[in-house]
Amino acid sequence: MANSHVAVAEQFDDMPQQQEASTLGMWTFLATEVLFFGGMFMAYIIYRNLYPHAFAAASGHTILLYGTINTGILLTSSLTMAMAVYAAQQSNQKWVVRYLLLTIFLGCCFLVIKGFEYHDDLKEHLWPGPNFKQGLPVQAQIFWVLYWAMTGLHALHVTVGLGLLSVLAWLARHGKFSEHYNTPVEVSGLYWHFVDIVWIFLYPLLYLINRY
Amino acid sequence: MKSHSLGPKTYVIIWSALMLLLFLTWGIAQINLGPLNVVAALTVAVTKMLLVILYFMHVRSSSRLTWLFVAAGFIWLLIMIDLTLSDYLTRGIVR
Amino acid sequence: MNTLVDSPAILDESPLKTAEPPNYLQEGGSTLKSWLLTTDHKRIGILYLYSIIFFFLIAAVAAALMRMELITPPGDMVSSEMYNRLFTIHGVLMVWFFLIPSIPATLGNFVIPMMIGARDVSFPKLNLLSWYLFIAGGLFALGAILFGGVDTGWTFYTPFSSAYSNTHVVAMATGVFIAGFGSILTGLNFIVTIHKMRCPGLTWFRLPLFIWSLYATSIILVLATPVLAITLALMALERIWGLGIFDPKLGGDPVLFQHLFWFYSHPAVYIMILPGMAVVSETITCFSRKQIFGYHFVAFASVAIAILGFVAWGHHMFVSSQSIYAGMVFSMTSFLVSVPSAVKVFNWTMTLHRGSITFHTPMLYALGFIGLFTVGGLTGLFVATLPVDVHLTDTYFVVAHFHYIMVGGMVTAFMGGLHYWWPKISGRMYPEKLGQLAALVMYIGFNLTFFPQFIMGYLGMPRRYHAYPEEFQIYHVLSSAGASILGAAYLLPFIYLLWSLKHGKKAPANPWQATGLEWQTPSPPPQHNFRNTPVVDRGPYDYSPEKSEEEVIYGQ
Amino acid sequence: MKFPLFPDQASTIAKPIDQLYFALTGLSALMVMLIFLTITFFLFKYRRGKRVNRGPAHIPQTAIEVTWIVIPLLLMMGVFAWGAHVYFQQQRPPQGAMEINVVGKQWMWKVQHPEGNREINELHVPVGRIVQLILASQDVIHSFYLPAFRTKMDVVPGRYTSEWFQATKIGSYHLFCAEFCGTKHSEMVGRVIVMDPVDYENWLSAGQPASTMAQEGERIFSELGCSGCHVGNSVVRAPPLEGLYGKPVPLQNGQIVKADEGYIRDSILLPNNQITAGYQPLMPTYQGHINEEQLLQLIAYIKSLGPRNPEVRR
Repeated sequence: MANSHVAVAEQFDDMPQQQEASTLGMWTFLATEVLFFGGMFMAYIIYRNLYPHAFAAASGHTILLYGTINTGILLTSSLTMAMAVYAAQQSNQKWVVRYLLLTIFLGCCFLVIKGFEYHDDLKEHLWPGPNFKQGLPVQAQIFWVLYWAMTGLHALHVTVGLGLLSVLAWLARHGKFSEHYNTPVEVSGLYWHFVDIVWIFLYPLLYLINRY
Repeated sequence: MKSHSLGPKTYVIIWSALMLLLFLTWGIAQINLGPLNVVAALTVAVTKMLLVILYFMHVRSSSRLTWLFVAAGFIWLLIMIDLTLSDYLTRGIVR
Repeated sequence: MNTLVDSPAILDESPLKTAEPPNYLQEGGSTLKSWLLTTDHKRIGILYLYSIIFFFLIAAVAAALMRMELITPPGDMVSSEMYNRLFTIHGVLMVWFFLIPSIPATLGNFVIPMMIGARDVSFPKLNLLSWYLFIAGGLFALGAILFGGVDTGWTFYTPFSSAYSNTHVVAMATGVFIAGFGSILTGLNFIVTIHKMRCPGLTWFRLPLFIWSLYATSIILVLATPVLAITLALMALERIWGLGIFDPKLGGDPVLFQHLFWFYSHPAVYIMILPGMAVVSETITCFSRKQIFGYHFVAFASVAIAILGFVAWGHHMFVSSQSIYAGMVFSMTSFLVSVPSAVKVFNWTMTLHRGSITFHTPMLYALGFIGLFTVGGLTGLFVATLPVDVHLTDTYFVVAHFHYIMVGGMVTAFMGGLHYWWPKISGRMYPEKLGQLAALVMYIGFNLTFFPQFIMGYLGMPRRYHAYPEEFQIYHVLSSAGASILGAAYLLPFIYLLWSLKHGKKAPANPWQATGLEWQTPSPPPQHNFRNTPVVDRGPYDYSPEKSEEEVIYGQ
Repeated sequence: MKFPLFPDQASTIAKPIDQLYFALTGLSALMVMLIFLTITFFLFKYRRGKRVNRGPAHIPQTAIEVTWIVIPLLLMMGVFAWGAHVYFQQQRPPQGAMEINVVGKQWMWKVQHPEGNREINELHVPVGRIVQLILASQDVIHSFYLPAFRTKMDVVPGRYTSEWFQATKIGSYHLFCAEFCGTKHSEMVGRVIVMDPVDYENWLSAGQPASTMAQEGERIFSELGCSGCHVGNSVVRAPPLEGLYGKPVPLQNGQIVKADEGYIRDSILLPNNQITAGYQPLMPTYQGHINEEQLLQLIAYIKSLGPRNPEVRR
């Protein structure tokens, strides 16, 4: 949404106005995203409240190890993202690129692990429908619908984020960002952190029911 | 241009806190606390979220307008959840 | 008369030697490419204008066919399959492809940046993207219609939509989903623009009420639409992969779909009325030459409507088997929303007091809006009252009620706004007498169409019925007769507005002697709206009825 | 062509609702007149070219605004309270209602009387008796709408909903499906026939059903093999059903729920959710083995089981 030129876009008076507008725009978009995911979180709350046993039983079949490692990876990628923004503000060209690439790497790790996890889930017949795993209560399927929808949509957001970050890394390599102009890095950072926050909630809600 | 007092040092401290909280929430889940398990898990999640929002997303040093926009999303989510629960939690009381 | 310190300078100063500097229609060329790749908010507004009129016409044809079918009690003209498709087409296209973008994306896009003294919206490329998303969504919807249609109604209730309908539900939902993101981005653009792009001196309480209302609308667009998107996505998941989140066989609850759907769709009703109120606040002040009565109250009423609009959705579900206590909460909040709406009507009425009133077309539409919206709002009280709604919900009473709001309110205001800003948009005046005639005919046709439906609704005529018992026939006949008058009243402006594009009188910069920055720049405006950034030193609606009278009595 | 203005008033609840409706109509008419007359007056008085005082009016603006915020607000709350009061009467069935079961399916209404009589798209009821309908849907959401009785309730798949009425006038009235349910939605209509109680008894016996609903249910009970666990000495594995209906049931998780139709329904179709305290979750689901009408018969059977032996129940 922000122009990649150092020059101020013509509708703006000056750089601060442009930067404030971009940041505010991203925050508005994130408010939208909160409600986008919020619909599913609400469904989760309602159904978990209606079917606590089925949810506990179903959650037991998620793979805690994958989930926990992935949480750690995403949290760390948030750190590297914050560092990338900081480096851009310091006009530290070299480290902007490095931190962005590191963030992309961590994002990819997350997706790869998620892929392995999905593979194992499918092998366990955890895809709701006629072939759903035997022995679980009927309503466990609701949990698994939510699991696939929520993590799937989250993974989609990670993928979009990776695309954004790749463009940024490419631009950063060409020295586009400096203390005078770093709005795209900052704004994409906000997005990346948001995706992290969604996972912060998905982790306990999907993986951590009755683990004792 | 906002001036951030935050630097790499703060970020690393926040990250360490986040990892600690991750370990904590994973650990608590292994103990049977009854209904308190959910409470603990969500408390930790909210704390983690606040750390990310306030520090990584620089909201702590942002304008009041940003605070308002951050709050709006969550307040609206709460409106949605609360009023829907007002249906589900009182269903079937009168017959 | 103007809000500018230096407005004469702006009007006179022209960097070019020619008498008429190029306007936004000429600058950048008039090729198709220059239009399809434009980032000018004014051109995007016009792209939207053409697109929504296109969808309006399709939806209107669907309505016409339905009204023809309903003249006789048996379902003899079209089959029930066809009838169900017709009202679905009518609902989906009218709601998402006409009403929601109607005023915000056309008139809003066109005038918001000018009203706040900006060169463009904050994110012009995003603005264009919104239009493309809208069109992409529209193509999916049209595709769904052409390849056999959809028969779920615009509400897509599960499990009918997710498991039982044999029609192109997913394609239609995809269309709505994509167009939804278009409107989210429009709302986002407006919010940021209004926050960050105001010209020097234009504080919040110097903003025209149009801006306040559209700001309130944008809040709803941004915070409600994503919930619709996810709801439709979950419904589609069930349809495509059998991931039945609302499937009763898995313990899912179809009523949860309704909660999610109405969490969006009730506030969306206010997306479909707040911009209408926005236009009326502009025109009623201009044509009575009066400062608005109770500026702060009208401004905050918009915000109050936007916020309270979010807590009232459950009144669509009084008989859905939701808890009766939740029903009571939602009934109470629904009554609360009616208060700020009433406040607006009272303030508009008092604005007329000691004014200097003329009856130009936009004013007639504004007065029509107040009348029809009042009836629509008051009948809203009937359906907010719990036991009365149990009887009335899903009957023609509800149909009449929301058409009074959406057609009587929003479409009337859209017509009024289109006439009001037509000189600015096209640089031409529309024929005044024809305009007044169309407005009057519209008023008569509308009431004849929809008033009988109130009576029919209380008698118990259910909505979405293709055939009906014969005792309701008299009302259906009246309604269909009114609809043909209404159709003529809507067709007439399309004809003379098109005609005026070539043959209309050239419009001056400010034909209505209106305040507001958009009138301080030539008609049509140059590409970046103003040659110099305006500076504002006073509040809006700085009209003087006494001065306007002097002009009449002592000549210009 | 007929020219009706007002629907029949054929139930006890119709009158209070119509009173509310008339009050609202009066209030609305008053408001419309007030606004229209004021606007018309201003339009004439202040139209351009007329010599009138247009100087600044010294109106106490805030006082006026507060007035027209507070007065409508109070009025609204009054209407709300009145509405809520009538709503409770409308939603709460009085004691001693006779129950009739209705199943909605695309696109017909199937009615079962407890005596075993069945009808399609018709509902015979005695005048003056309180009738409670237990509504179930075989497929999509329908809505059972009786305009002359001013009552309507959605029929939601996966659960029971209910509505009640007490007919006051003998006659035949419309029954509509009010929630769009597919192709032949507008053909999902019928009649409610309100009869004199004696005529109703005659109508019931003239129908001569082979068995009552509960007897039908008993047949299904043994056909599905329910008796294998729930009857006799096998109640160690499964909770006994005698006298269950209407009683509180302690669950494994400490909750106590009332054994109403909804609970019994869930226990048959989604048996793993609410486990009775002291039992294992052994019961398989009967989803797909039984349709809504049979389910209602089964429930009628369970309801008919009186307490067998008080000591056996825990």
